Formats: sequence, structure tokens, C-alpha cells
Amino acid sequence: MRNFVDQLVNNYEFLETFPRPLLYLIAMVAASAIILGFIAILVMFFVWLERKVAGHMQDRYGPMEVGRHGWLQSIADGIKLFLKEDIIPALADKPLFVIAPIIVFVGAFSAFVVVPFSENLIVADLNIGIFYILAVSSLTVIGIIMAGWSSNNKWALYGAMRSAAQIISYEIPVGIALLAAVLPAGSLSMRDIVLAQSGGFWNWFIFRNPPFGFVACIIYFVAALAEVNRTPFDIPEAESELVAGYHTEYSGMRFAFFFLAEYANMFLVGTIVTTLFLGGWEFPIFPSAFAFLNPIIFVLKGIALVFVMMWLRWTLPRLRVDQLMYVSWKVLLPFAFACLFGVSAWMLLLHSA
Amino acid sequence: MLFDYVNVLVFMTVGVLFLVGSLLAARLASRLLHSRIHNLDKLTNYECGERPIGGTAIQFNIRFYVIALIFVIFEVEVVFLYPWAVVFKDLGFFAFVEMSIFILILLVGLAYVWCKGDLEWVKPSEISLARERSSQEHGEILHR
Amino acid sequence: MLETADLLKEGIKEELKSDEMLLNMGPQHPSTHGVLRLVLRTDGEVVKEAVPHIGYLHRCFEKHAENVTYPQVIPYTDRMDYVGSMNNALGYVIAVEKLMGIKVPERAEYIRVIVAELNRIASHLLAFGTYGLDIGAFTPFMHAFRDREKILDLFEEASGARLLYNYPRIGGVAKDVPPGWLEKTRAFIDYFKPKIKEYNDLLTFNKIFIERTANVGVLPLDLAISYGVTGPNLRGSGMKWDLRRNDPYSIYDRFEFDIPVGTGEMGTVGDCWDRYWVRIREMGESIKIIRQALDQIPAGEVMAPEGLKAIKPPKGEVYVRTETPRGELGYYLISDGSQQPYRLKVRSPCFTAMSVFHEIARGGMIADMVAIVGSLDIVLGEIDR
Amino acid sequence: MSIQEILEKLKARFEGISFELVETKVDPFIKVPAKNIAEVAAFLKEDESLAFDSLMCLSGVDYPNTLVVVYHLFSFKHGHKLVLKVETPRDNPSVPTVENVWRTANWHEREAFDMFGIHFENHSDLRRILCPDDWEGYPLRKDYKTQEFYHGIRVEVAEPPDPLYEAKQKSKVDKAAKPTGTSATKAAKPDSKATTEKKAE
Amino acid sequence: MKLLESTFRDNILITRVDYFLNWARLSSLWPMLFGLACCAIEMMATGAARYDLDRFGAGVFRGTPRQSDLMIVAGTVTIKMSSRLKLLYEQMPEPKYVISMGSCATSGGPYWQHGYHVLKGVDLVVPVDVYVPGCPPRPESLIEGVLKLQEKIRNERLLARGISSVMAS
Repeated sequence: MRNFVDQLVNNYEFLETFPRPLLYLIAMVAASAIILGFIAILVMFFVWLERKVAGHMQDRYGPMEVGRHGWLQSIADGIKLFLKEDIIPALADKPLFVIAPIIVFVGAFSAFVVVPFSENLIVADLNIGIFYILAVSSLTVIGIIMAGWSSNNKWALYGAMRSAAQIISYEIPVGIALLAAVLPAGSLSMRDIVLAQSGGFWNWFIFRNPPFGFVACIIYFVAALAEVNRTPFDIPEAESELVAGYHTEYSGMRFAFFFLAEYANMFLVGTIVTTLFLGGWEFPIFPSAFAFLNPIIFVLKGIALVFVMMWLRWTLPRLRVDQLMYVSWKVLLPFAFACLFGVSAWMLLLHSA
Repeated sequence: MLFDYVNVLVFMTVGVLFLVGSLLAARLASRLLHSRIHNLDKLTNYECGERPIGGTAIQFNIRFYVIALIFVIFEVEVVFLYPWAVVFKDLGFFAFVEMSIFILILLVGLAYVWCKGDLEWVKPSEISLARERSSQEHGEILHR
Repeated sequence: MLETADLLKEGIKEELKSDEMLLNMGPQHPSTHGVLRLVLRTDGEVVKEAVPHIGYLHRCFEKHAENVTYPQVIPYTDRMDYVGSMNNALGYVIAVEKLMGIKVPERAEYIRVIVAELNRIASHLLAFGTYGLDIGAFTPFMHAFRDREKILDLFEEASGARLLYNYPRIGGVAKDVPPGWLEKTRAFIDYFKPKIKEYNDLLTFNKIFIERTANVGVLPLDLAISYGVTGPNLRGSGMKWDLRRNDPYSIYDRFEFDIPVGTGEMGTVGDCWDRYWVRIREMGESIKIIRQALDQIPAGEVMAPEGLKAIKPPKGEVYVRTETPRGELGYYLISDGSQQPYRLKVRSPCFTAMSVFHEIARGGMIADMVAIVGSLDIVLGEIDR
Repeated sequence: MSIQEILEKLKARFEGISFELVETKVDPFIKVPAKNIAEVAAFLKEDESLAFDSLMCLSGVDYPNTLVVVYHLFSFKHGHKLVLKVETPRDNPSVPTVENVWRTANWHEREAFDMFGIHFENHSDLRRILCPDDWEGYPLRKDYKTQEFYHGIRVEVAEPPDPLYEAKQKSKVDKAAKPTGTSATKAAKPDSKATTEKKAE
Repeated sequence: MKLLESTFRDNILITRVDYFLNWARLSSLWPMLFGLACCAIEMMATGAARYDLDRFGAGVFRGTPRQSDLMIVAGTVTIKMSSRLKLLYEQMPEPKYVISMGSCATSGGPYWQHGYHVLKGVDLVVPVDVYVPGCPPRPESLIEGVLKLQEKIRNERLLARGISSVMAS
């Protein structure tokens, strides 16, 4: 980003007059606005896609009448939620109640800083990329607990407590499964990880050091499902048990942001899996030939993974809280450690040989 | 370096501003469109159609504290693993042995906690306790 | 040494026991199958005490039965258990015929059995669909309703209505089935037989579903008998008891079918999974009955001559019970010789199934409450009458 | 085991209690005095040869001068049925509970209390089960009058739209007109017009 | 003041914006899960595969009143349930609509004469927008009821009314 602005400055002279930091600031605000708009549009698309996928999986059509094949449906939902009167219950803890959706959304949105859409199409290529995402994505759980506790509603309280338990126990398998991608790449920055996987799909990390890379990807995907509260781990907002989980008392625009944050989180998980295990913006066969397509390929891979999440949601039933803890501590964690040993041992053999 | 982190800060502030802006706009729009009659029923908490009974701000059970402790231990371990993982390619076999000892110690901790039964979200004894009491109670009623 | 540790732990547990929360799983809840209110006393996730409150759909059926004539009661019996209304009306009609000693023509008997068994399949399909919905899987619900719509088409052709039919009448059946209806029923059965296997793959043997329902809400057999639980819930607890076989009414003794019983394949005998599995296998049995009934159905009249005249049964009382999809539905009819029943008491299977709820729900978690209510397959219209 | 043999066994077991067998058209039944229904029920359940372990149905019935509680019993082991009837006076009907013999009686007795007002002694928690707790009157009694309002919500339909209303009015008017001449008809006519207007608006 | 007020209410711009807002609100009516009796089974059949309610954007059945803007009263409302129904109606955010599905909800249905515990019509408790006849109404008639409600929303003048009230105050 910085050299992009410097290069811009020296071929337009009149920009010289403005102080350099101001230019950087404007560039940054423009970049985040673009990303924000892109995420908003993508979430609208996902809401529509989810209802159509659910419909066709259940032998029915899904939204049809609101514009051709219902493509205007999510826009109508958005505007309707915008116009709804949002009620703050009398006994609710007002400041927390208002801040909660903001924290949840910021947690999901600010992780897109390091997502590499293509070689140089990245907002800020932090050298601690993955670590930053791990840190920021645990912000959402703070927002959820605030939402659950502040709305003074028993169902919301249960939703919040369950989501706290869930994300605490799935943070560790996520951390260790990501190591399996960091070890061969030798760097935390997302761009370097993708560059380490360049050259055809056979040296993607999912196929690197054969059994463990693949298992680590599966562990990460399952644990990320729990981080994002998607079925079969959607117990914080279980429709059939807790009525509507932590956002029971939310209505109108506030509820829309929980919705927005959930789908933004899903896309974030999709992008992380693509960057770390599926070769980021690389075209599978001849990456160099299709370099111009990179951002589109990257987003397509993300959407494909989000489609898999939706597919899971409409087939699998829901786990119970104690089974959820069992899966995390007694199944995912041991396998994650095994993967760690496997990958590091495999790399040792490769190097020493 | 500073440039990148300012970028992150700007990202977050833009997110927050966008949210606060649209929330205020939504509040303004709904105030314009609908009359502001907020009777008491609208503001009571939703509890499946009933008036809420009993308090909600209760002290949640202590299961949390144990799970949180175990989480902190393992999270610290993960933090130590990352720098090691980054430079593992250049280090040799020695680093691998070093780290596996470190991990094995923690795995012993995990095994201990596992056998002690602190990993279950709901202690099995609590469930069986409640069930025994129920079978005793209904046992008495049946034979009385 | 070990005991003192446990005692120590017990001691610690007492002081640190967090206080309990009173929770309303109230009349309007996505998975209480209607307007049932459960007041739960919970400590964290474990439910210490679950007290069901009913009466939110009390529509005074027995008061209506005393103020309308005999044939006019049939629409009200349909609206009691609105998911298995053919079987309800069948029970009432058999009671009046037994009191008046009417001989129902053969063809009407066979049509009644076919229609009752189709209604049993439709009711079990709804139970299967909503149970999947409670546990969190949406798609089985839609597939179950897609097949249930085919049965409702058959009912619409025979009786003119989709859900509440008023089709069995005192002395026979409202009108004969239209031509080609029997072939359509046979076609439906052949279409539906492999579908049960599809449901099994989709939900029954799904690992998460088994994990959520096995060993949950275990109903011991002595408790079930003492609380008067009947039907699939009783058979789920391991008792081979089906009124169609053990206390046969109308012409059920002419058909060959066996009674599925809960054997605790996936957990203990009498848990939620067993009750669910009994219902799924019962659909297969109902298909067998319909197939045999379709082969043996004779031609002829569908309404006994007494049925066309005014219904005035002699003084006296009768208790008749039939096997509805939810259990043993009993009609205790007292007539004083006039055109209106003097007293009609209905013994509803869901009423007794719900009365045992607080026994088996104790010690479960909130997610188990939903699983237990779903496995009992209750209909509030029948509990509150 | 037919009902006569069961009656003999009961008479043998309880000398002091007067049992009365009534042969009706379809289901014969045995009358039992109210105060010792509990022992009879316990005996019927424990006795090996009878073994009535399932109470099929417990119903209250409102006869012109007494309230009757009817017990339909069934034995899974032997497969035979039995009907017991217990009579109680209408003013303060009370019957000992059989809850601890058959657990299902708990809810059935609560329903009988709710509908007929029959008080069951030492029942674990005798409350209304179907109607709201502060509902006036016992609905299934023959002489039951619905309350006009319940918490401000109209319960009874003020003026039921009766399709035969015109016919009855006309026939009443003709009868009234014949013996007392025209004055009655004039009085009657505005009345029926008034009701039609009220119904119209 | 009168002139100013009238110019704002009916000019082209306001009605166009009103039309657009109404289009958004009517094409995403989220019904509340409020099934009481037999009509609830027909409501489920309407939401299921053959008569898919989701085609009209009304397929998202929300459990809580806070996020739903359409209450389909499907079934008999008894006296004991009427106070709960009133509380649930109050808890719904402002642009809320009620469809009284089935003759039980509309006027007590087959239980009007001897039903001492049945509420004779849900409009004694909550204002109703669309009455759907039938016992139980067929899924097609429920969908027709939803379409009738959409027609009603299309002709509403929320923005104009809001502006005139602002101008008036």
C-alpha cells in the first residue's frame, strides 16, 4: 500500500502539495471503504445464496417473487430491517446492549486487513498475518457474551454462556492446526504463505507432507465452524432450543449487524482456508498463465468453502453442549497435536534426506 | 511497520463509524416512520409469551473457571509454538526434540485433567446425581 | 482414601452450588409442538425440575359433546388430535356402533382400515419431520412433508378435506372412494416403501442424531405402565402391546403384521431413540396392512341402513379404545336414550404421555428437554381437549 | 375372569363393604362406597389373580342428584377389564385419591376436580389442570353458567346469532296476536325490528 | 402551515419513496412461529416443499417476536392463551401485522357456541389486518392471505404520515 501511494505521488505532481501522511490516511480510508462495500455486497449475496441452497436442498424453490429468482430478496430484507423500530428492553443493560453488535462486527471485519486477494492486492501485509487473525477473531466472542448478558433474557444468557464455552474450547485446535501451514511456509505473513505454495495445485499445503497437511486442514475447518457458530455447532443461536440464542432481544438494524457479522466471519474462515491450505490466489494448473484472474479465483475459492458450510448446515443436526466440549478436547486436540508432530517430523526427514 | 498498524486502526475505526452511522440513521428513520409509543409490555423481556419469572442475573456455575484455566494453559503453549514454527525450517533436529519435550509435558497435563473428569462440560456426577434422586424419589412413591 | 476425596468434593460442591434459575419454556416456543408450557428449574445446563403446564388449548370438547347430536360430534373428534383425525373419528364411531349394535358393511370396514393406516403413516411422517427439526436438521422435515402431501391428496379425493376429514360416519363411511382411488393408494405404497430407507440414511443412523437421542429421557417399563403411557411410547420401553393385535377392534384381526418394540439398540431400552425407531418401523407395518386390505377389499355398500336414520342409541354406557398413532384413545360414552350423548369422556394418550414427562426429564439438559418432548410426539389439541 | 368372579373375590376379601353389581346394556359395573375406594383399589392391584396394574380411564360424571367417579381398570397380565363406580353427594363431593396405586390418577383426578369440583382427599397437588386457576365454577356440571368476563376479556357471546331466531319470533308473535288482538302484535313488531337492526349493525 | 404540509404529503418524490419502502417491507415479511392448533399443521404445510411460502420472501419463521413483523394466529385462541397472545403482540417491533388464520381465530369457529374457554375471535385482543377463512384453511388460501396483506402494505403511506406528523408537531 505504501509504495503504491508513493508511486502514485511521483507521477501526479499536484499531489506533492499535500502532506504525505494525509495521503496515506486517505488511501487507507479508501481501502477500508472498498473492502467494507465488498464485504457488504458479498454478505447480501450469501444471504440470498443460503436461502436458495436451502430451498433447492429441500425440494422447494426458495425466494422467487422478489425480483428474478429472488435476487432482490436480501436487499429487501436489509431495507426492511433498516426501517424496523429497534427496541431496547427496559431491564437491559443499555450501553452493553448497544455496543455488542459493533464489537462483533468489528471483530469479524478487521480481520480482512491481512487477507491477500492477490499478489499486491492486500490492504496491509502484516508480517504476523495469521497470528493477527487469531487474535482479532476472538473479539467476536466478547461481543456475543456482552449481547447475551446485557439483554437480561434467560435464553440470551444461555446462548452467551454456550458460545463462550464453545469458542474457548475451539481456539486451541485452531491455533495448532494453523501451525501445520506455518511450519512448511516458514513465515507468518499471509502473502509469503501463499507464495510458498505457488506452482500448481500439487504443492498446496493441503497435499504437502501427505497425511498430516490434509488432516490439519480438516481439523481447522471443523474448529473454524465452531468459531463461527455454524451447524453442527450452532448451539449459541439454536433456533429449536434457545428460541434465537444470544440475539433473542435484538430487533431491527442491530439484529442485521449480527447477521452481517456471521456471514462476514464465514467468508473470513473461507479465505483463511484458501490462503493456508488451498494455494490462495493461485490457479490450480498453470498459475503463471492465469495471473490476471487471481482476485477472482481467490474469491471463488472462498465462496466454494462458504457453500460447503451452507451444505453442512442443512444436512446435519445440532450437537449438545457437553458433546461439543467432548469433540474439541478429546478428539480435535489430540489429533491436532499428532498433526503437529507429524508435520515437523516429516519436514525433518525431507530436509535431512 | 508503523504504517501497517495505523492501517489496522483506520480499518477498525471505519468499521465502527459505519456501524454507528447506520444505527443512528436507522433510529432516525424509525422515529420518523413510527409513533414512539413504548408501553411497558413492549419493553418487558421476551420469555416465550410469559411474564418473566425469577431473576436472570444469576451467578453461573463454577464449571467455567476450570475450563478457562485449562484454556489459558494451552493458549500460552500455542503462543510459544508460533515463533518456533516460523524458524523451524532452518533449525535442525535439536529444535524438534526440544519442542516435543515441551509439548509432551503439556500433554501429560491434558491427560491428567482428562482422567480427573474436569473436561466434561457438565460433570457426569451432576447428571447421575439428579437421576439417582429422581429414581429414589419415584421409587419411594411407587412402593409406598 | 478415595471416599474422603469424594466427601471433600461433595462438601465443596455444597457451598459453591450456584443458585438455580427458573426458566419458562413457554406456550410460544419453537419446539414445544404447540402451546405447552414447561417451567424448568435449572442449575447451569442441568435441569433439576421440569413441570409441564397444560390447558392453553382447552377447547371444551366434552361440553360440546353433551350439546350436539351424535353425528355432529364427529367434526369435534377430528379437531382433537388434528394430526391423526381419521383414527379419532374411527374410535368414536366404533363406540356408538357397539352401543347400538350396528353391523357395518364389509367394504366400509376395509375402507376405514386403509384410511386409518394411511393417516397413521401421515402422522408418523409429521412426528419424524418435527423431531428432526427439534434436533436441528431441517431437511428431513421438508422431505417428510413432501411425501405427506401425497397422502393428503389421497384423502382429499376420498373425503374432500386435507387435514380434518369427517369421513368415518356412524354405520360406515361418508361416501365410497372414487374409482381409481385404490390403484392410486397402491401406487403410493410402492412409491413410499423405499422412501423409509432414505429417511433412515438421512436422520435415523446419523451419528449426531444418535448421540443426541440415545440414553436420553429413559422411560422404565414399570413407570410407563403406572403412568398409563401407551402406544409407541410404551412399545419403545420394550412392551409388545398393540391394541390392533392384543385387543382387536373392527377387522384388524384379519391382517398379518408384527409389532415393532424398542430393544435399546443405540442406548438403553426406552430412550428417545427407541421411541423414534418404533414409529419409523411402524410405518413399514402400516404399509403391510394397507397392502393386504387392498387385496381383500370386496365391492358393495358403504353405509349400514341404520346409519341413515336418526341415531338414537338405547340407554347404557360403553368404553371403547382404539390404537391411534399416539397410543390408546378411549371413548367412555354414556347415553340416556336421547339424540345427544349424556356424557362423552375421552382418555387421551398424549395426556398420560405428558404426565410422565417430569419423571424422565429430571437430570437432563435443556437440549434434552426438546429431545424428550419431541420423542413423546404429543399433540396439544388432544392433551387439552 | 368374568365380573361375577371378581365380585365374589371382593366380597370375600372385604366383608364390611357393600358391593353392588349392576348389569347394564354393554359394560356392567360394580358400585363401591366412597370412603374405602383406596383399599379396594390397592387390593385390586396387589392381588395376584386380579393384577389390575393399569387404570385405563378415570372420569367424573354429573347425574341429576349425585356426582359419580368411574374407574376403568385393565390387567396386562390376565387381559380382563373392570368398571368401578363411586358416588358422592353434589354439595361437597369428596373421594379418597388412588394416586399412589396408579400414578396416572394424579392428572386424571386433577381434571375431574377441574371439571366437576370433586375434591380428592390427600391428593399430592389438587389444582385446576385445564382451566386457568382463577376460573369460576366447574364447567362440565349440567347447571354451569359461563362467567361474563374473565380479566376484562368477553367470554360469553352476548347475543348468539341464532338462524331460527326470526322463525321463533314470528311464531311467538302469531300466538300472541291471536288471543289478545292487535296491541300485542304492535308491541311485538318493533321488538323484532329492533333485534334485526341490532344484528344488522 | 396547511399549504406547506400538503405540498410535502402528496408530491411525486414522497410517494415514490413510500412505494419503494413499502416494496421492501412487503417482500420480506418474517412471520412469527405462533402455531396453536390444527391451522399450525397447515401453516407448516404452507412453509414446506409443495406450497413454499419462502417464494414470497415470507419463509423465514423467526422464533422471537422481536425479529418478526407478521404474526399468523394459526389456531384456536383460548382465554388462558389470550393474555400471552397480547403480550407477544406488544413485544413485536413497530410495523407489525396480524393474519387471523382459520375460523377459530377469526370468530371462535366451531367452538363459538359451547366453548366457554374459547376466545370468540382474536380481534377482541389484537388488531387484525387480514382474516383467512377456512377450518383449516388450505395452504393456497393462507398464501392468498399473505398476498392480500402485501397488497395492503403496498398502499400504506408511512413516510407521508410520518412527515406530516413531524410538520404538525
